[in-house]
Amino acid sequence: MDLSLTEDQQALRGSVAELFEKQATPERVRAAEAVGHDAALWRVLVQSGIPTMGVAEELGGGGATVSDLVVVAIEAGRRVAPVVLPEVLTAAALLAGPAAGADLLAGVGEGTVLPTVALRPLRDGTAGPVAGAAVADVVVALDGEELVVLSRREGVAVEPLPDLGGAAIAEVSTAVWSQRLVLATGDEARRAHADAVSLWRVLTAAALEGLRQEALRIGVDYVKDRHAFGVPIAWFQTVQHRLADLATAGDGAELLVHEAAWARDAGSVKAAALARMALLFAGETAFATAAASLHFHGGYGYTLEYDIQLYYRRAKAWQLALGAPRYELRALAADLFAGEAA
Amino acid sequence: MDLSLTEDQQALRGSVAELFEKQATPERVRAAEAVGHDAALWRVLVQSGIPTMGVAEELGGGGATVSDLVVVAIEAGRRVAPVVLPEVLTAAALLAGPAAGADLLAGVGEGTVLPTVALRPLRDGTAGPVAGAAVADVVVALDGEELVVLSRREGVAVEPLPDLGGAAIAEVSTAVWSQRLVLATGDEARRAHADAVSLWRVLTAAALEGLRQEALRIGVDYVKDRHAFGVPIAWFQTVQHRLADLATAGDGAELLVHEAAWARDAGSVKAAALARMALLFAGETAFATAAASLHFHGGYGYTLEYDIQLYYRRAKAWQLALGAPRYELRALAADLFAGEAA
Amino acid sequence: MDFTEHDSLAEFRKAATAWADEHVDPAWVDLEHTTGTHHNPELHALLGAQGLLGAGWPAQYGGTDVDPAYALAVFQEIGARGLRMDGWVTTEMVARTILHVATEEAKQEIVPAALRGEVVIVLGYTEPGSGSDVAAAKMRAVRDGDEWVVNGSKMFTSTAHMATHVFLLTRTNTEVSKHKGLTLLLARLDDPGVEVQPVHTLGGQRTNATFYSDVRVPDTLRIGDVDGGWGVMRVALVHERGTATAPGGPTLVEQVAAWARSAPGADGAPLLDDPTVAEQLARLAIDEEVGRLLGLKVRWVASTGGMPGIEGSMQKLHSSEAEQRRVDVLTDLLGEQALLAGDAGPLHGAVEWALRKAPVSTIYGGSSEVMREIVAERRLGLPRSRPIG
Amino acid sequence: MDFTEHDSLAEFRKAATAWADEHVDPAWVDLEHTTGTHHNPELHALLGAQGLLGAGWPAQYGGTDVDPAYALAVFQEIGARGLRMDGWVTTEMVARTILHVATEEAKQEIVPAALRGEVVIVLGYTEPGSGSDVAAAKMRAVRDGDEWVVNGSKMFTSTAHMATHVFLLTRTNTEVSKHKGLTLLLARLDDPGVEVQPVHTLGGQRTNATFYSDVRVPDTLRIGDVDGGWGVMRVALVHERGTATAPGGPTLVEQVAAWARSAPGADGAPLLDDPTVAEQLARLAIDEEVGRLLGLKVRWVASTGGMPGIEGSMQKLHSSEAEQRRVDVLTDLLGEQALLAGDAGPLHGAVEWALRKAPVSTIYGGSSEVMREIVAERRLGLPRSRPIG
Repeated sequence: MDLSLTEDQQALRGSVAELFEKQATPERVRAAEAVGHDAALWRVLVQSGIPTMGVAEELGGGGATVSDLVVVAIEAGRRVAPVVLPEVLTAAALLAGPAAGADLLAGVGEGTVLPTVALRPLRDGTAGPVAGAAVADVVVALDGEELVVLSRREGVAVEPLPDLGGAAIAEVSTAVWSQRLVLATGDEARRAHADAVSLWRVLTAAALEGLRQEALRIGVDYVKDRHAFGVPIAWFQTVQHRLADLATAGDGAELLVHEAAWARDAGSVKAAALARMALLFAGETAFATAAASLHFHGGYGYTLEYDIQLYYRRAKAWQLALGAPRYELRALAADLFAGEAA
Repeated sequence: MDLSLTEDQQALRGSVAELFEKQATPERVRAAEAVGHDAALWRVLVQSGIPTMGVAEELGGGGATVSDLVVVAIEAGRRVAPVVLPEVLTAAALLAGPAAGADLLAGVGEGTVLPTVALRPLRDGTAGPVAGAAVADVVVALDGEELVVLSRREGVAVEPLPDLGGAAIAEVSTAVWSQRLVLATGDEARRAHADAVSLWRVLTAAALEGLRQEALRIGVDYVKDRHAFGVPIAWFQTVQHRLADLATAGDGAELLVHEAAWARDAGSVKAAALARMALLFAGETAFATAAASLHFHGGYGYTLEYDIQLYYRRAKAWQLALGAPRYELRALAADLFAGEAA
Repeated sequence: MDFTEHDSLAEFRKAATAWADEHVDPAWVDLEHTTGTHHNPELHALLGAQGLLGAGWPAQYGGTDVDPAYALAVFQEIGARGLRMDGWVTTEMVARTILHVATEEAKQEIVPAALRGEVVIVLGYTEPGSGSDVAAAKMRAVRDGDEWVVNGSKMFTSTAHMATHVFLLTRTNTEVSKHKGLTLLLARLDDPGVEVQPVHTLGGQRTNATFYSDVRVPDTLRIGDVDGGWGVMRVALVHERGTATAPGGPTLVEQVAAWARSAPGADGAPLLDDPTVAEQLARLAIDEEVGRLLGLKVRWVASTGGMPGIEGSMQKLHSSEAEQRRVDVLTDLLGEQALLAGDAGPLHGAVEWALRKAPVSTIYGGSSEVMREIVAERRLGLPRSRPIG
Repeated sequence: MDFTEHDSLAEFRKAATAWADEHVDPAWVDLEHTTGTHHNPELHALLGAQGLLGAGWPAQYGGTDVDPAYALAVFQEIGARGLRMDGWVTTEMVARTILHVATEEAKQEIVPAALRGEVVIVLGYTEPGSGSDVAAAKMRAVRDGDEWVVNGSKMFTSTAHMATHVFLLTRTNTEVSKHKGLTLLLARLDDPGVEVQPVHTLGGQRTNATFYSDVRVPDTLRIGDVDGGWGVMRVALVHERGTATAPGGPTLVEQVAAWARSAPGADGAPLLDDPTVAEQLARLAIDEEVGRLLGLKVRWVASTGGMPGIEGSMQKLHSSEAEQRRVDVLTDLLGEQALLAGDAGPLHGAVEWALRKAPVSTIYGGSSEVMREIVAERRLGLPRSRPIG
């Protein structure tokens, strides 16, 4: 057991924390809300090699572990950075497997291709709303027996959908995304997609965990600073106890996210279940924390001027990109309980 | 709209409140736990005409409305009276319909027959655990197409099951309860049973509501009286706010119970749905209140010497006699939402 | 008990519908959403001109002979069509307060014009430095002859950009305890010392921060006694009523349930066939029924001559906490569909919007903490635990 | 990070199992349930006689040469078989405190006998008038020559009916603030002035109220300085460890899930096929995993030389609140089956029992309120809000 980051990871955390603090300021986050994507930030991330950092070195990537990627995703989440980082990293992982993806993967590394991933398999030619699709060049998707890369014919525009979290969401259908490149077929396609979605869960859980940490910090700082009835809001026992409960759940969420990453890196049989747990618990805890922090702001929390509303909306939105949590819970139960004979 | 009890109901409440306060003291409640039934209390209730008070006057009953019965059940619940009152009143209602039940009904009125009701239809000859069955002379049950009164052959004993709420629970199977009297068949039988279970919901919700009121009173009195860290426990904001939430839900539960009774008396189409709502919400609120009240007692709440544990156990037990709440919620959704065309 | 709800306005519903059909422009709803302003000046002027605002008021102060029940039915019908009348809600409240405590001069100057729809009054209670603790107001008003000179700022002065007057809670005495040095003044918003800055909110509503620099208010528009402002606030609170919506509209839960009868889940079957969806919607329906009953109790206590202070607090506490539970559950039920706003989402984005609106419910109009305190102290008799301040 | 849990006692597991197979009578589990006493004198004497209790202690105070890791493996195996050793838990804690702060006389008189299993010590901290506020103890101890004369009563003195000594928190000075006038004395329970009354609990455990009338304690059995009791309590807390159970046993949630794979629901299908049942059990499994991780963090901080005070509070807070959520959910999942106790119910009534045991979890060993206060103050840096008392 070792619950500390490696020295390399600590250094990585320091540098990406600095990057996001500078490049994903609240002003930049607000400015990017309508589009859901900050192209300048994206270029910086490309320069830092982040989009392909999880890809094996022999394929031109950074060879980072999932535990490393989680360190980056936490810092991105902490600044609610306006890029669909978990989707890009997941799409890159899918492109990195089959030979057919090599050119696109190179484009991702060079910043000429912005990819995203459809988390739900296509049904009747549509994947429903997909985060990042409003700005992406390609969407990796599972279409029946095939794992495909979808793209649009030159000049075909995609209509961004107004959404809760400013995540560049668009409907993905094969009518619009009509060009396809097959990456894999059959069981291999399904396994690759399922495995990629599991990676997405861990990375999104990490982003939510970073969001949660910052939402808690914002709330704690506010209640210490702000006075009501002659005392700091922090003096009130109900405020203290609610924050203590959230901090406790938060420590649990943080551990669970790192454990899920470790399980993936270690090839543990529990990796898929832990990824689901991490996403569910990190999402729930992040939303509860952001909602409480917003509430403690009083009326100000409700104004767009304060940052906490940026966190409140994304805490709910990021998790739900995958769909209703009940499906995740059922799948988790199957992972955990149904495997063993009765 | 009139949210007050009638003068007659106020008088009824006064007299039954006095009866239960005298006859269902905490000592008597404790003494009856192993058996789940206080025979002396039962005789007093028979003398007061309570078991058949809901039966029409022309059938020898008291002709009381469901709203009246609710007044009685609330007071019984307030003292966690060791009699299965909702079950008896429900069984009496079932016996009062068909001619075949007349003799038994007369016996209930005279105190020679103690009836109960199997809330779940028999399956493979068994109704599972039934409250009151360990002390009852007859069990009214739905067995396939037939509404039947089950009884045992002379000398056949019934084995009481140790249970959470001290409710004289026994397994009811036709192997032991081998004698049967048919009250109704077919749709009539099913309708009568479903309607009776709906009545049981309202009466049990009322008993839970009485329990809740007393559990709240016990908790509020305790925190005002008891000191910690130099102040009454009531001084702590978390204690105050939790009690305020419970009192608020409690007012809602009280109204919902009375509304469910009113809807039944008025023949409202919403009666069945309101009965389910009342049981679910009264049960949940009663348990939350008893649990909080127990918690505020500190270690004392956990000892059998204090009364609050009597309330904590029954708050959960009474509602669950019907089965898992998820079935009720699904049926409620069907009542509320599925009826209208899409 | 009898839970029958008689519609006391039943006989006026038809006429109210006809009035709205004739006068309410459906485009106003979109306008309200776009601007975030819950006040339509065109509609307001019309209501004033037709005597609807003056229904039931004393004739000597501009009251009209329009039947007040008919007017209320019209207001409710307007609400049912998705329009809010926040400008009238605050104007009415202040006008009633003026009738109770102000000088004859103020009554004559303000009330008839308000009832004609020409004067619109907004509330200036909360300040950047106060919140639930309204009595901590720091805005200074200093007497200068027949006038008061006001300096300071107010927060959450909704509708100020569409109104003529603001009802200001000012501090006129700093030598006494905080509740005792307050005075209410009615200032003109077109005073050159007033600056109105928009403040946009998560739920889309526009409110304002307002700034006051040597704003002059004649003493005739002082509402109530000097340093007696806290008492005047209490009078005003009694007159806070809002325009209840007409009965019968489906709740958000009912709308979602109706939609879920045909909308497919991940397995292609209707969402309502999913046991979890059914259970959760049933739970929310119980919450809504409890909220309805707590509201009924408020009306019942009021109808029997009581002051439903505790009951009102319970209803407020329950309904706002229930709103937050509701949106949390509904967004999870809808999954990715809950993220889509406006017409991109199901039910025109009602659930997405509900999630953005919900946070303010436990703050606005008395925070849940304040409501719990009232219930704890006044219903349960628990000791006051918060600092005197 | 590396979440691999190495079983540091792996090499001793087999021997521990063999020891338990040979010495542990399965009937003792039933006896523990029947009597509600979490201490088995026969077992305790055996552990003492075989040198297991003295493993790892200094030889001069009765320590044995039994490998302490082997002893711990045996204790864990005993726990895994459903037996608790509360008598040893409190005895060990007090004996360690004695080694730290008591006189040589006390060490020689008590520690070797405790390690032989002849002395069993229970805690006498809490009083009828105190609770979380332990320092409010009123029990009086007055010096009389070489002795102390003790009068008062203690509550929740578990195992006192099976023990030889009680570690009493007494008040020796009423002139100073409440934390400063406390002294710890080790009294004999066979003193004629001691009366032990059973107190039965909701979860079935028997505890005691104990009453002390002119009970005499020699000054040599004063543990720590006069009026220095609060400091001694802190030393004792550090030595509170409990006997962790062996790894690998299924949790209650896992047991219920395994049962639900075949137990039928109302529709006859296995309960686990019911989506709601599956979802709820999955939720509870997440709760358990989080609890496990928080416990892991406590061990991690301790293993790196830190004092896991905050982490321990978080783990305690989470696990006891999670326990109450768990039983609430599980009883609802099981419905009428959850009401049946003992062998009448599924899993030998484990869920029914869990519901009765759960309430004490948020009280015993530091209430949730106290844990939240520690987290709020020490982790989040929020100000102390409770009265100094």
